Amino acid sequence: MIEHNLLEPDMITEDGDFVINIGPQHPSTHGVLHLKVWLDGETVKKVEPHLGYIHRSIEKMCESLSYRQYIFSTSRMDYLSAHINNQACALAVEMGLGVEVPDRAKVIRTILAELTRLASHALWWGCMGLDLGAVTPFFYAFREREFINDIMEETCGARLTQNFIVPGGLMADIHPNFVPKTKELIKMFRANIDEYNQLLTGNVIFQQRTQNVGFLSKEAAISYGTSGPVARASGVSCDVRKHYPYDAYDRVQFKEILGTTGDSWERYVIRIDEMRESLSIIEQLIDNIPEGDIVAKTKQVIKLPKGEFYSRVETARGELGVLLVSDGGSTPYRVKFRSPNFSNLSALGHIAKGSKIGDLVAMMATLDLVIPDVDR
Amino acid sequence: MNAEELKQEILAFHPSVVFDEGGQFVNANIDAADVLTLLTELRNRPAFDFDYMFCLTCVDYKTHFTMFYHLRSLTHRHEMVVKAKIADVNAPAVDTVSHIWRTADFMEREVYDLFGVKFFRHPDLRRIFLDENWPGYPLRKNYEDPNMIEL
Amino acid sequence: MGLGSYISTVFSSVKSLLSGMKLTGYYFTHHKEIVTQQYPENKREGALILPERFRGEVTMPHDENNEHRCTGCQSCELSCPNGSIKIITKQEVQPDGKKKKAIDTWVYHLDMCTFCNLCIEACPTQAIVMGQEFEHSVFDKKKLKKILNKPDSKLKAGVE
Amino acid sequence: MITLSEIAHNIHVKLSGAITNETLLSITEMAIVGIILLGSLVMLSFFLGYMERKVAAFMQIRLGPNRVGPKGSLQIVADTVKLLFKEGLTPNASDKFLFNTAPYIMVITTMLVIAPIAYSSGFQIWDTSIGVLYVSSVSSVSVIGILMAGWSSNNKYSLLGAMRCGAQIVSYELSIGLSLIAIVVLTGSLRMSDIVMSQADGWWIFKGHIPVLIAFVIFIIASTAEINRAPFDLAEAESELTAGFHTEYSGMKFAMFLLAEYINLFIVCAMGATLFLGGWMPLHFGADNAFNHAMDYIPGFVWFFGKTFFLIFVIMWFRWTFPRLRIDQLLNLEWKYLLPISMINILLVTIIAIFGWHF
Repeated sequence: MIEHNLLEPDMITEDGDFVINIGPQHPSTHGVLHLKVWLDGETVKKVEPHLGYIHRSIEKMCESLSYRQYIFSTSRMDYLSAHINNQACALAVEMGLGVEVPDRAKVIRTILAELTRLASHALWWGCMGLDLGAVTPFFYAFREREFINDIMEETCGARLTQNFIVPGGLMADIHPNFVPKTKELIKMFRANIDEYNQLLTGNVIFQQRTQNVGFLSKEAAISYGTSGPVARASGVSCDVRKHYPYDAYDRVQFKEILGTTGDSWERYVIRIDEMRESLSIIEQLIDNIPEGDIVAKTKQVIKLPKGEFYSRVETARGELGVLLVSDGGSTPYRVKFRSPNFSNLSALGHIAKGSKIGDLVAMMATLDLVIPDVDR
Repeated sequence: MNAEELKQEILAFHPSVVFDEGGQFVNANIDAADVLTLLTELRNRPAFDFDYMFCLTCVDYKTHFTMFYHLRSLTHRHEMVVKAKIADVNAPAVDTVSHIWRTADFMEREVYDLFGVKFFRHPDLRRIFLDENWPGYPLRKNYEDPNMIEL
Repeated sequence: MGLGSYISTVFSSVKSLLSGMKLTGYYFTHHKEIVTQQYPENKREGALILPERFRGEVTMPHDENNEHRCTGCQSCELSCPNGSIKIITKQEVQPDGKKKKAIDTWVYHLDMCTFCNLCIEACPTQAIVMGQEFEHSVFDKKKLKKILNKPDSKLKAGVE
Repeated sequence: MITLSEIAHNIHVKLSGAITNETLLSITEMAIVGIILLGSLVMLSFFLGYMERKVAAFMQIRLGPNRVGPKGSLQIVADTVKLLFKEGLTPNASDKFLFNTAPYIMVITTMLVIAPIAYSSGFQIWDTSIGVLYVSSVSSVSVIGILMAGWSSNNKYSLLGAMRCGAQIVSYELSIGLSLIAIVVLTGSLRMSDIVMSQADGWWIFKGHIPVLIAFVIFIIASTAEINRAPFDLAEAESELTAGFHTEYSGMKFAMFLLAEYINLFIVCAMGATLFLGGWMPLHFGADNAFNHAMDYIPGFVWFFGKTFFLIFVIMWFRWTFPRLRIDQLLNLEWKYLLPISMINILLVTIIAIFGWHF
């Protein structure tokens, strides 16, 4: 019998404990996360997340939307990887329909997804600095992020919630400026990652703050169902792009970066390295966008056959799964979004036990939580 | 293990499992009363070693509820789905698996919150998104919200 | 901890701090790197250029004869995920005596719109397009309910 | 050339002509000095606020305030007016007396500390013989204000922030004191004017070899911690404790904390400039040469404020570059690094002073 139970006894909490509520309005919870924290002086005894402040029941909403419409609502879940969310939804519908997406659409989707990942990681980097008390990184990160948003705006028409994907392909072709601007971005971003390292990664205060705190062991990472950079920092090979390639990921070469220790520092470094990998993925694809259609022919009213369809993508935060249960009608019978943040957040209580309150903030930053994705 | 081997292995120790034809994953149907024994075996037998639960949810089929357990083995890289049928629609309940996979803790709380499925022996079964005294369970098909506006 | 490593720790720490200060110092002295723009001045100066695909609001272009392309088929209304479009149709008597469905008012609830572009995708006659206007703030919410077809406008001839 | 001390002297002569009573004369002069001091401190904190915003903006590749007044210079005035009009909220369950007193204690202590600082040759409010001791002892009273604010707010964040601040200031007092003693040992006097005059043939930072340089660096680090500025702003720690000890303050009471913070910033930098960089003393090398005479043409207060604002800029530079330390690291830095180093350093400085090895 293997011992799987990671339920360690919580540190004993008493009535007289110093309990503080971090959030729902707090500068470092990035939204409306509410953490109830039991403290012993500065040391965290127990963390209990209270969720639901931005619960909109997107899953229920999707039950009344058609297969074309439900895609847009998922942009509002993980708004920092809106494009990737849309991609997951479209993949589920395409799987049900059995349509083959044209090559051109696949490649463009992949490039846009990687741009989204870059933008998301850039924002995360800025916020990471902000949470640790350095304000300046935030502005440097936004410089790059704005550039990516401008590229998105030109092609998709929107900066954040693009909704550029339709079942079977894309809404429109790319803008003529897309390719040159993306190339410019690659050049600029590479140089700026060095700046990131100079300002924050190399800084001794930053290293002291993140190293050797917030350990998440490999077993715990698996058991808590974490995914994305959080799990990879603990050495769990879980990149969906690698293991279950979708769209054009099977035609690019990239490394899945794995950590060993699983502390806050490792989670930080992995995201920085992932930015470089994303740049290399874009670089491989940007010159090889095949000619052809951008959308496969589908009926105006899409009806999926009866059954369950599960699609998954790697968002900037981990594995997003979309479970579509269809009863043969024109709207989904039940939609379940397996959001990466929900599982990652569940590990926070485990990670934060026994750390200092300042490190709790750093850990939340390295988990890269987006609360609308947790609550849905 | 490929899909056929998985089915054979599971049937060898748990003959009551019924497999769906086709589908994306290996779909094992089982009654909710037996699901904990099946899942424990799937986790513990080294041949299966389903150590990663990537999705846990519930579907309201009006006549019954079905719990969906999406499992993956990170060592063997195989996946399967266990569907547990809960026949009792008035007081649905199933055993918790949160002691096997810690991620199930939050996911079961979510299902309890939105579907009203009770989980026996769950360490901390409270509503996760909604208020404790919210009337009804929103993701059930018969849920009616008086404030909802039909567009 | 030996004295040597103690001292080298101190020096490498100071060096890492100074390299960060070098970067901020560089930006402090190089004002050309400033990326922020002045709004609304940048509109006058022409620095604010919205791309042609920018989704600001749904508009219905009318030509010089006050004619639009909307047939009142309600595809957009059906495709809208959050009900921000309401189309009221009327029966119009054609010159040949036949009755035909035509548009009466095209009601657009800007306050509910998420700019998802699905209505424009769905429109079979390209009657509606996304406009560039993005300054939608008003003091009265009622002003966000807009009627897109102009008074006395007609369907352009030849659009089916 | 008219110097500030001559102006002060002329005013004194005029006043003593008008008022013959000795006591009344000094009371009048005190009132004048007090009013000038208050006004100039408010102006100073306005300027520092503006400077901080602009420095931050340029380091963060943005433009900073630029709407109110020329280049946004009146923005801080507008903000102050806004704060004046805001409601000064007192939480219901707070200790109202302590809550309302704390900001005044903060401001009063900082204003007291300003007294012995020498702005220019002979231009000083109070040239006391214990100048350095006075500054270091009175400035540590401000921790009481912070503890009062944190305790009385009846807010857990405030309490945590205040406790952090108490631990921090008590620790860093030590190394700030030791680095001040280094200069006192070298000059042999606690009097501010003596310290400045001792640097007539070169500033201590140049004359005192490496030990004084180390003392200077420790002074800058410790004083940054002393005045609760990033990277040592644990008492406020926006991302952890929302606003730390002044979470519950609003309106003018909040502005007082801000005022105290900026005046404190000015004071520690003025102390650093006086002790290590020669105060109002122009840049001199050696005893009597052409370079020294050329430097003498720049008035003393320009030297003083130039040096002070240079140090202020450096501390602002720190703030907008570094992330914050954790509380245990903060105390580690003091007790494991700064304090041992400054203790050895004081030994070296004493040896230098005894043997007269400094230039």
